Amino acid sequence: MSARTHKLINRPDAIVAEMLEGFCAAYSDIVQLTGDRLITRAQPKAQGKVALVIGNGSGHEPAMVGWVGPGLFDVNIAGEIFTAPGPQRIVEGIRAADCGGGVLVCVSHHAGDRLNAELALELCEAEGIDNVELVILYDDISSAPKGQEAERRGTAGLFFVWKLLGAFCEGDCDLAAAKALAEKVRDNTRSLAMSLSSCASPITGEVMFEMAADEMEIGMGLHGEVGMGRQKSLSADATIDLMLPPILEDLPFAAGDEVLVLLNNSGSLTLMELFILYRRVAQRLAEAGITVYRAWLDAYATTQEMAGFALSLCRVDEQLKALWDAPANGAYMKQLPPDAKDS
Amino acid sequence: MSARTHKLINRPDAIVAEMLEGFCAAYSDIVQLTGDRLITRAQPKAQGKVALVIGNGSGHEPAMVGWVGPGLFDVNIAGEIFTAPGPQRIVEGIRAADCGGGVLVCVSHHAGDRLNAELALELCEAEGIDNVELVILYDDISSAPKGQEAERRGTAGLFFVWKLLGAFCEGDCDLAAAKALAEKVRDNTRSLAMSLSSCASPITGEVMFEMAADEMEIGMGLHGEVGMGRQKSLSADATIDLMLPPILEDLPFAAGDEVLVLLNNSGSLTLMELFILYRRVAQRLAEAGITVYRAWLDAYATTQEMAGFALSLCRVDEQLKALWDAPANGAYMKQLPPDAKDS
Amino acid sequence: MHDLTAKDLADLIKRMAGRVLAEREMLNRLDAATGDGDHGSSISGALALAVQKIGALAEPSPQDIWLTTAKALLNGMGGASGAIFGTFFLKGAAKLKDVERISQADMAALLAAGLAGVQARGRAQVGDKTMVDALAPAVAAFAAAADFPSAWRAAADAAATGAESTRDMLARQGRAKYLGERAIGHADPGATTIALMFAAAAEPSP
Amino acid sequence: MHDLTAKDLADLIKRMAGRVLAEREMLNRLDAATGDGDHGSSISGALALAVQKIGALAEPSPQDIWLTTAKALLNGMGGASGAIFGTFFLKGAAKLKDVERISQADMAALLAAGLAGVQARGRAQVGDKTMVDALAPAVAAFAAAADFPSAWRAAADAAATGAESTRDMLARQGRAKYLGERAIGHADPGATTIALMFAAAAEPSP
Ligand SMILES: Nc1ncnc2c1ncn2[C@@H]1O[C@H](COP(=O)(O)OP(=O)(O)O)[C@@H](O)[C@H]1O
Ligand SMILES: Nc1ncnc2c1ncn2[C@@H]1O[C@H](COP(=O)(O)OP(=O)(O)O)[C@@H](O)[C@H]1O
Ligand SMILES: [Mg+2]
Ligand SMILES: [Mg+2]
Ligand SMILES: [Mg+2]
Ligand SMILES: [Mg+2]
Repeated sequence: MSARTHKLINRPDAIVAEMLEGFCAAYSDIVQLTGDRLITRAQPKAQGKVALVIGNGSGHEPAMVGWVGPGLFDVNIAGEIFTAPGPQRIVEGIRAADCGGGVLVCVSHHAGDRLNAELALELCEAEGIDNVELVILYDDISSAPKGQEAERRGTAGLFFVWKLLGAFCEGDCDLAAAKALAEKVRDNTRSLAMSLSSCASPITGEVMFEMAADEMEIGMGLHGEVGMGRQKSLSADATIDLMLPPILEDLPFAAGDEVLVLLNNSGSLTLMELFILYRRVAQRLAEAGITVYRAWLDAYATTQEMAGFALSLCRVDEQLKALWDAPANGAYMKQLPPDAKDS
Repeated sequence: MSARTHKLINRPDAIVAEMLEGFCAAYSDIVQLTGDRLITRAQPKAQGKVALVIGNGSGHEPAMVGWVGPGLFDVNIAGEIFTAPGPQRIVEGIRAADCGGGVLVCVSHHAGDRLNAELALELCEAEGIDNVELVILYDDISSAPKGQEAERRGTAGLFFVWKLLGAFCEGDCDLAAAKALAEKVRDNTRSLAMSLSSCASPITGEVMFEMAADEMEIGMGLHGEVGMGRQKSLSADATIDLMLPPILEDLPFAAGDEVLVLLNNSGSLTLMELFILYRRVAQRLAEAGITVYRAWLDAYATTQEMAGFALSLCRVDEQLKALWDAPANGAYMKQLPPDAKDS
Repeated sequence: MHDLTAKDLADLIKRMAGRVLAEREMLNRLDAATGDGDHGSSISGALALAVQKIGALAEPSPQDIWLTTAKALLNGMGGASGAIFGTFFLKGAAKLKDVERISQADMAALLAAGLAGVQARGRAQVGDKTMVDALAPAVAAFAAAADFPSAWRAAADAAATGAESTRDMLARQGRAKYLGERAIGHADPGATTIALMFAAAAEPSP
Repeated sequence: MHDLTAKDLADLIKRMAGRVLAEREMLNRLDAATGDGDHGSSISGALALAVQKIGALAEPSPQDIWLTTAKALLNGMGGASGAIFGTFFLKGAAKLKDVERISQADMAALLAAGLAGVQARGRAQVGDKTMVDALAPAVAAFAAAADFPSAWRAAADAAATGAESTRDMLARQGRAKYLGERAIGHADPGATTIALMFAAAAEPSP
């Protein structure tokens, strides 16, 4: 089974510039394109609040451009395809985001993202920009064993952090509290991904890696990183029965817990499949005595048209539930204020 | 280029039942599953309002299950894969939706949808259910020539009707006014689709139709219906340059017009591509003196993992702009109330 | 042959359902070439549902048989073809109010009403590559025949010829219409079903 | 050979950039086997940017040359490799404050500071299948040599051997780490780039 090789682009070296131009033109009520490929809010946050910044490689849309807006990020620094932006651009993003309450730089743990963010913080220090903090986030249980959580990669479960942290930073909090909240959500989140297919690199048009039509891989990363090995494809229920137990054991999630659930489509999986997969997740969680507070099935972090998904769970308490329910208005993440929902 | 053949399902004959179960479990704050595969609102509309019903074949998710909720549909009747539901089920949907203000049955023009809705209305008459109207909606300029608009198929442009009509029916209007509003939006909407790939039938696992890796087809319908013929794949800009002019000429859209724009992903196109395509749409519309009020780039009506898109334009006036901005809370269509957007 | 009773009609539907079920895969393959590959499964499923529903009726009238079949097709099949095949029985059922025994002339009128309903609803003409290409000649041949057995036989032959004629047509209704030239060379599955149903009707009742 | 001036350093970067550019496609192919196929394009693009930025400097100091190269790599390249290659020059540049002429011992200290920075940042050890496998032996060989020309020569040879040694390694850093066994049999692109850069340094200056 081969991946689609013709992409509707113009020139490989113009992909990022043109896509950001198109995106910001389409959603000019929410975002604007400023400086060197910075996506910032159309209406900045009020003075004195903690601002949230994230840099990441492009090619994972709507991550993270679609998550800039009220209740979410203040600035996103878009890198080249699957390549973290360099430190100088991150510093620019920090400057653009700062509204006097400090800036929290969020990093989804991948080497490039971490190294460049660390360099950016060193530059900030050298340039006298203070009140900037870094938080490293990870959730993928397949990328390092229990006990070595800090070595794990970031994947779709971090969308829980983005949503809850975004809501938290609309309120009155300081930078230390924001960082602590991000870590709290991270430490209550676990994810595992799988894929049925490869995809073509938008730049070269070449298939990123080979995969047989009847194979699947559990634990595959957002760039096709190997996980726990290939195996024959299973049914929806059997796939969940394989993936959910290690997630539950890892935290561990236990009877009586309340959770948020995310099934993230990595590109060309269908909603039909996500719905059928979720049915099994709901059954198994009910059996385990775990209550789902809200579920969330869509394509948030994609790897082009890869056919796969990530299953993420986040254990929540009253504080996190309230943050979940708080409004958000990114181009690709919207949450209505509770009182407007049944208008 | 072959389509993915392994789907994450359990049994072909259980697809629809299982996916509806999973969907309604995931979004139980918005929808519920009642009767024979009826998706209804979790909180019904207030008494006396006009209710909106639509039946359609499954396999196009989030159409239309994701569009049931405040500001949108009251009831969706999900058919088998790519198969309109039968008339008796539509009558049940009408009964479930009725809240005293009459029921408008919306039909996206395809033979199966129209025939079954007509039969349902005959059954309603026979059973003494009155105050029910049918409105047939179409937008695809490739499926019949200008002058024979009523022969055209329904495609992604109808999402303008759903959004605007949904908002309209939250207000105080009667059934005739609702039908007139639907027709007004329809008569100001035009669409054209294209595809780069086929997809596999979720039931048989067979590729629905063959397409070469370097081919595209302009005008392809939501089930792979032939359009204006195959040709070699083009760049993003060249594709828009080919598709936009016939859309503009058909209505015609003219300098000074204000429009809503929708780029609908038919499944496995990437947002990256939609953004790059939109950039060109925005450029060409600006050249033509046409103003974009809002744009909207996402997967609303899909054909499984088909790689293609539809471009839709809707000419708007002050009434339609206000309806566009009104809140909506479907699982896959959310619009924040204007005052909550910059919270 | 005597006039038909409700029991004969129930038997007729059962034979039709059996014959179509036996050819399910062939019909699916025909539909895969010109449509979405489900015709054999959906029509055989809906006819099986009709047989089951009829079996559950206590002392049904002829109208009950025809109406039950109509509803099974309309609701059990869905889509355009459910509406089309269902309408055929629905319109026939309207002719059966208070009728106990059905003569050949009654049956001819029933079939004609069904055909008229199908064409009113689906707008297909002969030559459009649909089930109408088998149904229209079958209904005409049935009416022209002298008695029951020869009427079914003549109708079955006409339906078979009509179904076969769809092979070289360009479709103007149904999903195949969107295939353009690509549909040429394949017989229409709905027309083939009609031919099978009339062939089953022409079999001697067991 | 005399101590190096700012002009010599600018010349050195230019030769490195030229040599890497000449092998761009080879480096892309190496990276395609173990990573995402962009290493040749990104490193050659960033080095070309460095040459251009250096060319635009009026009377640059040695530190300006090294710092400009660092920034071009950090910001023009992005990703983990931009941070790694950029850090190499950034840490070297810190040693060049107020330095006008660079002896072989100065250069050895510069390279050692760069290597230490790379390893502190990227945590790669020799044997992890990264550019460190070429850089570490090159830096050691350079320091052990008697004078400039022989130091560059020794470093170039050591880098080439080091790069070649990565072929049979399992990757423990970089994208190739996620390939597991599949990366074996392919030399590391970053290590190959280091070998090319030292080879360029060892060429006689024109
Ligand atoms: N408008 C119509 N009039 C008459 N027959 C029709 C019409 N549309 C479709 N059909 C018949 O329906 C058949 C297809 O049936 P089926 O495959 O069950 O439905 P679907 O096309 O919805 O999958 C066609 O072969 C054709 O004979
Ligand atoms: N942690 C690290 N330490 C040292 N070198 C590294 C590290 N990570 C990556 N590299 C080097 O970077 C090279 C890949 O560079 P490049 O392809 O430009 O970056 P990317 O992997 O982001 O596409 C690898 O071949 C390796 O030599
Ligand atoms: Mg890269
Ligand atoms: Mg069908
Ligand atoms: Mg069919
Ligand atoms: Mg690379």
